[in-house]
Amino acid sequence: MSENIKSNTSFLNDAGNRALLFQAVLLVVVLAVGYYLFHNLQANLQTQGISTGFAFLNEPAGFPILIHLIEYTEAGTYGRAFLVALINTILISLMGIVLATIIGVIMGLARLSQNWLVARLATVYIETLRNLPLLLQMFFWYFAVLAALPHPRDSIVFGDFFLNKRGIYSPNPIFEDGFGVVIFGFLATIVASIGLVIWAKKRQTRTGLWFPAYWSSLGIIVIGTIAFYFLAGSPITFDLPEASRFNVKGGMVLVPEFVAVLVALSTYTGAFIAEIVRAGILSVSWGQTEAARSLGMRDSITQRLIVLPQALRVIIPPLTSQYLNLAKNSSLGAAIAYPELVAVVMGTTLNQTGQAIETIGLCMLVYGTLSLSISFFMNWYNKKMSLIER
Amino acid sequence: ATLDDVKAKGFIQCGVSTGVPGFSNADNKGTWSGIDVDACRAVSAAIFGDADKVKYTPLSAKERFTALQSGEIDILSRNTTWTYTRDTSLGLDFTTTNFYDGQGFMVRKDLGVESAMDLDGATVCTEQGTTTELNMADFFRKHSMDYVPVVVQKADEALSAYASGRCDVYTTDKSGLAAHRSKLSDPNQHMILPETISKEPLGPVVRHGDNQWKDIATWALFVQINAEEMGITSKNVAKIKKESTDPGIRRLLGAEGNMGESLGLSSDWAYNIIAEVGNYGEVFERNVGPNTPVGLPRGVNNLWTEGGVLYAPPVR
Amino acid sequence: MTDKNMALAQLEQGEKAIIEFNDVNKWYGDFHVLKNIDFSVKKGERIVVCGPSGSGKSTMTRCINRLEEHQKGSILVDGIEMNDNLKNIETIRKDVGMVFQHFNLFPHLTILENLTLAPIWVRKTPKKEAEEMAMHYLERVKIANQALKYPGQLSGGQQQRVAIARGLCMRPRIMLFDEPTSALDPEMIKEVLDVMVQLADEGMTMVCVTHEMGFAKTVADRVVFMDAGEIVEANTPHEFFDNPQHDRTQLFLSQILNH
Amino acid sequence: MTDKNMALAQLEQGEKAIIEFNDVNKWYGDFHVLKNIDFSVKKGERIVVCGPSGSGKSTMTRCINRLEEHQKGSILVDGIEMNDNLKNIETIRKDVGMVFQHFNLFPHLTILENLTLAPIWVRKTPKKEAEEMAMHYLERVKIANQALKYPGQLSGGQQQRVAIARGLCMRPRIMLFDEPTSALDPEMIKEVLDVMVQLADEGMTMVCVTHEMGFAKTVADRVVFMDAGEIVEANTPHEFFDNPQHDRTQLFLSQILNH
Amino acid sequence: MAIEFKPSPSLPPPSNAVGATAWIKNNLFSSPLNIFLTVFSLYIVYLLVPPAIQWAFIDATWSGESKAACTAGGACWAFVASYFDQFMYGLYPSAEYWRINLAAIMLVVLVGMFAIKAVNKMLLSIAIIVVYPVVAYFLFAGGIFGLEIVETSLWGGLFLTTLLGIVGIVASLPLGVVLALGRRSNMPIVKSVCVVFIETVRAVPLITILFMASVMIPLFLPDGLNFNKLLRVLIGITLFSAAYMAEVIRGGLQAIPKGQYEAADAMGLTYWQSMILVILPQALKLVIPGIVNTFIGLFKDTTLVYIVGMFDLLGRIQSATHDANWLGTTAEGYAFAGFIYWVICFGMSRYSMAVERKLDTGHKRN
Ligand SMILES: Nc1ncnc2c1ncn2[C@@H]1O[C@H](COP(=O)(O)OP(=O)(O)OP(=O)(O)O)[C@@H](O)[C@H]1O
Ligand SMILES: Nc1ncnc2c1ncn2[C@@H]1O[C@H](COP(=O)(O)OP(=O)(O)OP(=O)(O)O)[C@@H](O)[C@H]1O
Ligand SMILES: [Mg+2]
Ligand SMILES: [Mg+2]
Repeated sequence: MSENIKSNTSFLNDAGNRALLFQAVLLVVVLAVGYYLFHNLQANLQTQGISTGFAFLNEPAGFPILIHLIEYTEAGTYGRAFLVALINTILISLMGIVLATIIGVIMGLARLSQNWLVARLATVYIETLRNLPLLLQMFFWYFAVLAALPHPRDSIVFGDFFLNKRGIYSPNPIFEDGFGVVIFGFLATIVASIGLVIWAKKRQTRTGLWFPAYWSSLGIIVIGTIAFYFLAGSPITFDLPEASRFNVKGGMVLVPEFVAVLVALSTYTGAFIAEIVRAGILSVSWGQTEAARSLGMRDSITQRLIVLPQALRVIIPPLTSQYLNLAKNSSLGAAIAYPELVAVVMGTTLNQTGQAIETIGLCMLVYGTLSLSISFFMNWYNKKMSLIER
Repeated sequence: ATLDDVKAKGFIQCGVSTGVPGFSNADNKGTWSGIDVDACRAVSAAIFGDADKVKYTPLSAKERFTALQSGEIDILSRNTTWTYTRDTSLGLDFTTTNFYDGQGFMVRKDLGVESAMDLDGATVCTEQGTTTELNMADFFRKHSMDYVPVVVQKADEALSAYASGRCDVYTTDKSGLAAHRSKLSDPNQHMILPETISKEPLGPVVRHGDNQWKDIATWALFVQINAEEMGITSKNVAKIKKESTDPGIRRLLGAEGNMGESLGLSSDWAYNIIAEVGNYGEVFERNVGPNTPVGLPRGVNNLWTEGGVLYAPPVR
Repeated sequence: MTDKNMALAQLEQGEKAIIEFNDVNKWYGDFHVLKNIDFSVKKGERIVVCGPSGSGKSTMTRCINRLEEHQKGSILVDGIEMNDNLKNIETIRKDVGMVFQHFNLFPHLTILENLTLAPIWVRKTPKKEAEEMAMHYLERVKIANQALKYPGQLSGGQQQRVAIARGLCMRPRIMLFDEPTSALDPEMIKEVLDVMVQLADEGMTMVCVTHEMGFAKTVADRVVFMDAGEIVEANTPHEFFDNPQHDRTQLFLSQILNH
Repeated sequence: MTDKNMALAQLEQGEKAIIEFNDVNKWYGDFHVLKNIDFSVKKGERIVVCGPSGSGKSTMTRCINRLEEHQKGSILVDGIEMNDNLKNIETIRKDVGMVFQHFNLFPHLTILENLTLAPIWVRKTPKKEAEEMAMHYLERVKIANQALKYPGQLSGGQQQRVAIARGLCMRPRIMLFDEPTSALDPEMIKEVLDVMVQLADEGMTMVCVTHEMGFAKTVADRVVFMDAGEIVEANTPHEFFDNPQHDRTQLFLSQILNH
Repeated sequence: MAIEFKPSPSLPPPSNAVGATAWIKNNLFSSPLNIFLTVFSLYIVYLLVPPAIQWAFIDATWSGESKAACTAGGACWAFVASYFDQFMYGLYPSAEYWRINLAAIMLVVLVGMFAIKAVNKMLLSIAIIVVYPVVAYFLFAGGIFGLEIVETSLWGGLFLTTLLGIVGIVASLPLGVVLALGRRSNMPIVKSVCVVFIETVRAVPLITILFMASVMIPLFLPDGLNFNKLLRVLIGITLFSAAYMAEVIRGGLQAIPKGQYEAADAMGLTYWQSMILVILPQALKLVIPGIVNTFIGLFKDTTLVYIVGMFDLLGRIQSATHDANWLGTTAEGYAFAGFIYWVICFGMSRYSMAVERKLDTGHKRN
């Protein structure tokens, strides 16, 4: 029978060989292109006498940075400046995420509201913000709204708060000696409220009655901490802002660059989150609500125990990618003088040192790491939360 | 080599600013003018005998060096300060200085500030990626004064932030201050403080390593300065070339010898520069002189013979 | 008074009604979906509702625990009137269990949690007790061994039995079923019907929308036939199947029995 | 040599085999799905394959045109061995038509385009000619009037007939059917079977996975019964149905015929 | 015998269940919370809408030579009017505007021709994808047939925005298809190359990619080989959106049932034949909404080219607001930019929803 077998298997006709060959070619091409680019880069750097490496990170930077959460002066190094910028990026991203989530949840729920007017307003908000470029919105907040605020001399004063073109000034708390007591008190109330929650669970198992443990804990923590604060003799004083020749001096200030980036990022991303929240809630079938109702559950409990947990599964994955987008979009802050990563590293540092490859590489590395960790979290979460099916 | 590339493509790619009146600024038809623009035009005249064989790339301060390093432009003529670091570690070469400047401060008159020493606690606007950013830091540190730096992406945005009241002070080179002041809606409401806090020699920049190209750019400017010293202008240059018997002048204008050869240019390269662009004095008066909106006095930017610092090596 | 109302009136003599529809009308927008429903169910009675698709069977059933609002007439359940009063609605819902066509189990909770959720949160039963009761009912529907699985891991028939057990866990006085077997494969239908027959035997008041005529014949005290939003005929299974009064009923029966 | 192999050996005498399985084995990961399949089909023979779900019927059929790869043994179709050689695979696929359970028509193309696609692109037939041929086959399956509609506009039975016509358009020497009627409503099954019977009458070599025992009895030359990845029994329909050799076959037949 | 069944007539619902009053009661005042929300919303509307109308229309100034002409206290639309040409065309010489207009009209006509049944779609597609870009390029850039050469550095405004958007999306589509196919390939090297590319690009902000394109590409090229900045930015944008596009298309490929692949295989189609003839047409149709969304995102993101020194619509407006004659007109500029971006983006998103709905019904029978 074997004489029937036509052994005309030329090398190229074999599917396995073809795949191998194709991949080999691709690999060679990718490597060749990579090498070619690298080679050109080296040649170019050499002919132009540009030094490479990260040594510059240890040199003094010499330029100021408007916002720094850690100690930084002009005498600091580029490395320090990089750190400051990274922290600024993280700061704006985290605050943006919190605000955007709040806005998104409110607007998403509002769009689902039975109240026609509320639903319409939310729709207008969402459809407007989603369909405008973020950069435009940042410019708007920074250049248009800012310009409408009063000059420092005509600040809007609100007790110890000032509002003007230069920002929002508020008292700056200074912690004195006894403050440790307050921190201790705070921790103690937290422990107490955890105890309360455990007790409430136990009691339910025993008697069936619910105790509003979460609200009570909140009360205990707030009131308890305040009590400790006064017991310790009010160990906080405030550095009050006051008007001076140029600016309002002292106190704590939120500069307009920060405010504009934060507002733009969170309202913009909030509009997207609103749609995600809405879709998530709509994805829980009406049957679930009806089933809960016919068991006699109140709508508030139904939302909390039935709808929300199910909606969250649908919401979390796209929500994380919105968070990631927000973090990446914070780089637009560079356009309106907010000293984040791109502005400080790819802007000033690159310009003062000329280390294009290193600085851009550094930035990409940071964002890459950020994305990678978020997608790791996502995969973990999806695995954990996916509905168990057969 | 850059010269061959330029000759081959038929024009010079010149990096300029995004708009500083008097230095490099485009009108609403897209025609560029200014001292820095004329530096490029002079090179063009030297090479092509035509000052208009130039294409302009507007660059922000941040982009400029990379644009030059990467070869996107052939010459950077964008009020760039000549500093040690820039000259030695960026892979660049400064040609020579076409404008001697120094950093200063502009404030609103109604602030009542008379001196930079009164600026403690002020908010200062400046453009990102300039020496200004560093000088400002040094100045305030030296005098232990407090300040709030607002570092904006682009020069006109920094100006606009200053105009809208985000800052009390706008700082950049004094020439730039004058130029920018002319762009404000009410120039008279603003004043430039007397202090000059730095030396700012501004000049065209080329890539490191191409000496011939650097020489052309350098000598294009020296020719203009020498011409002013010799009293040659764009108006009389044709006549002088024909009539002059001064061997120095004859050599310069190509009536005698072949001075262009060593640069790879034709012998009338210097003549073309003067005829097309004019001598340094003409360029100055035309762009930033007292009769322009920028209105700068000649000051140090005068010939050494007139009490200034312009001292060009002789052409011989 | 029409014939059908007379028949009803006869049946209703004697015991007190636990569900009463008085001239109930309901509209969806302009669409008149329930027309003059006048009907009552006595304690312990087992009613089967049938009729062509879109005739309003589900709507009527869902009015009983006010998953739908009616616009005219009154509905009394256990003597309490259905109106906007949230207290009344809550009280009634505690007393009325409902089983849906698509089970509507909570997919994010285990079977046991599905069963104990309402007792714990609505009836304030201690957790321990609620779990014991849940296991009891799970045993009754013969899936106690699945208590810790999630709904997604069970077959359709098993899910529906869990849904019934979940309804029972609130110890309701009335159970409503809306086509409980129509989403199931044939083999699974039987296991669910068995549970329902058992329930009926124990004397639970039941209102059941179904097309399982075998079930109707075995357990129903009365069969109600609806069409176009009206109750066309309501009668004992014997009378209903062997001697339908209306031509519409005859037509329907001929279709459904030939199938 | 076992019984079944003997029976096969007998049947295989005479004409040359067009499909040959020699000791074929296949695994999905660790799962041994085809075990020592030794089997051949002669030109013009009509084989019906049956067996319980998961027994490997589809897998075996799909090995014939290498929609699945086998890992051990050899398969020869028309004398050409199935291996990684792309040329061989191409040649064989041109000669083997296949009809799937879920039709798998291309929803974005009209019926006519569905039929002409392969002739035009694989056989390089001129478009005109391909269309004429397509119309010819559409007439044979009695839906020529639907040629310009899209698959989504046809009923299941019509779609399956189109799928058969599509297979025929390549003028294959062998047709494979994988449960061609099991996704259809009862009324539609007949129209598809009619077409298949007609094909069989014309002498097409066919391998057909189906549980339509009526069809098997009418047209099959041999019925192959598979279980757990093995061929348990292969025999003429007469012998197969009236005198099954294995108890496993008997059990299967009793289930399937009672259903 | 049998009683004839006559359905009772349907009655109109009681007045308290339908009509304007019922609607208002149900939608605005159904509960105390709702009453509060309604009042609150009305207050917000009152706060925002009348002043906005006052500013934008009633008190607006529509013509004038400088900000000084705007004395009415409202919007200074004179600013937009005087800069309108620049906002649309950038610094493109005004005598040559017709070239852009002509190209735009040609595109609209060509695309519109898809609606006409009699036209050969194949030829038309070739005309749009192959011929049109060449024609448009020479129209824009000039240099042949006596057309004056217009430097790309003069291109700007809405013209540049649209150009970046359209070229970006059209060029990224095929690249996205290849990447998506590559990512689904079972050849490990092909797959990893695609995955690495897609994930890297998606991990970083567009601004870094634009920066790379505008300053770094030349460093990677041999001395003397260099190309136009616009082209480099276009490459950056295309690579960026190709990565996103690949993920969208991958979704479409995954949604095609396995049977389709098998049927194509069984018919003897080669890999590329089955992709091009069978799989991709279905997959792409499925993901049209996703593609449009990517396009909307890209269109909004083109504003970032301003940061690397190109003057798109937003960039032109931004720099015009620094004009001494018009200081203090930022709000008007942004309002105008916002209007244009919004109309385009919102229009496209509605369009994609319409397509989605149409495809939804088009595929089903019964
Ligand atoms: N929320 C609603 N809005 C508008 N019309 C509805 C709504 N719910 C149901 N209907 C309509 O009311 C009518 C009765 O619906 P219902 O669900 O009560 O019928 P049914 O007898 O249960 O039918 P089936 O046997 O199909 O379940 C149908 O015509 C249906 O289309
Ligand atoms: N791609 C696959 N990967 C892993 N296992 C598979 C795969 N395809 C099929 N199987 C398994 O191989 C076995 C045989 O499958 P096959 O489809 O051939 O059975 P069948 O006899 O056609 O059954 P049915 O009558 O249900 O179509 C089954 O147990 C199936 O689960
Ligand atoms: Mg129903
Ligand atoms: Mg099968």
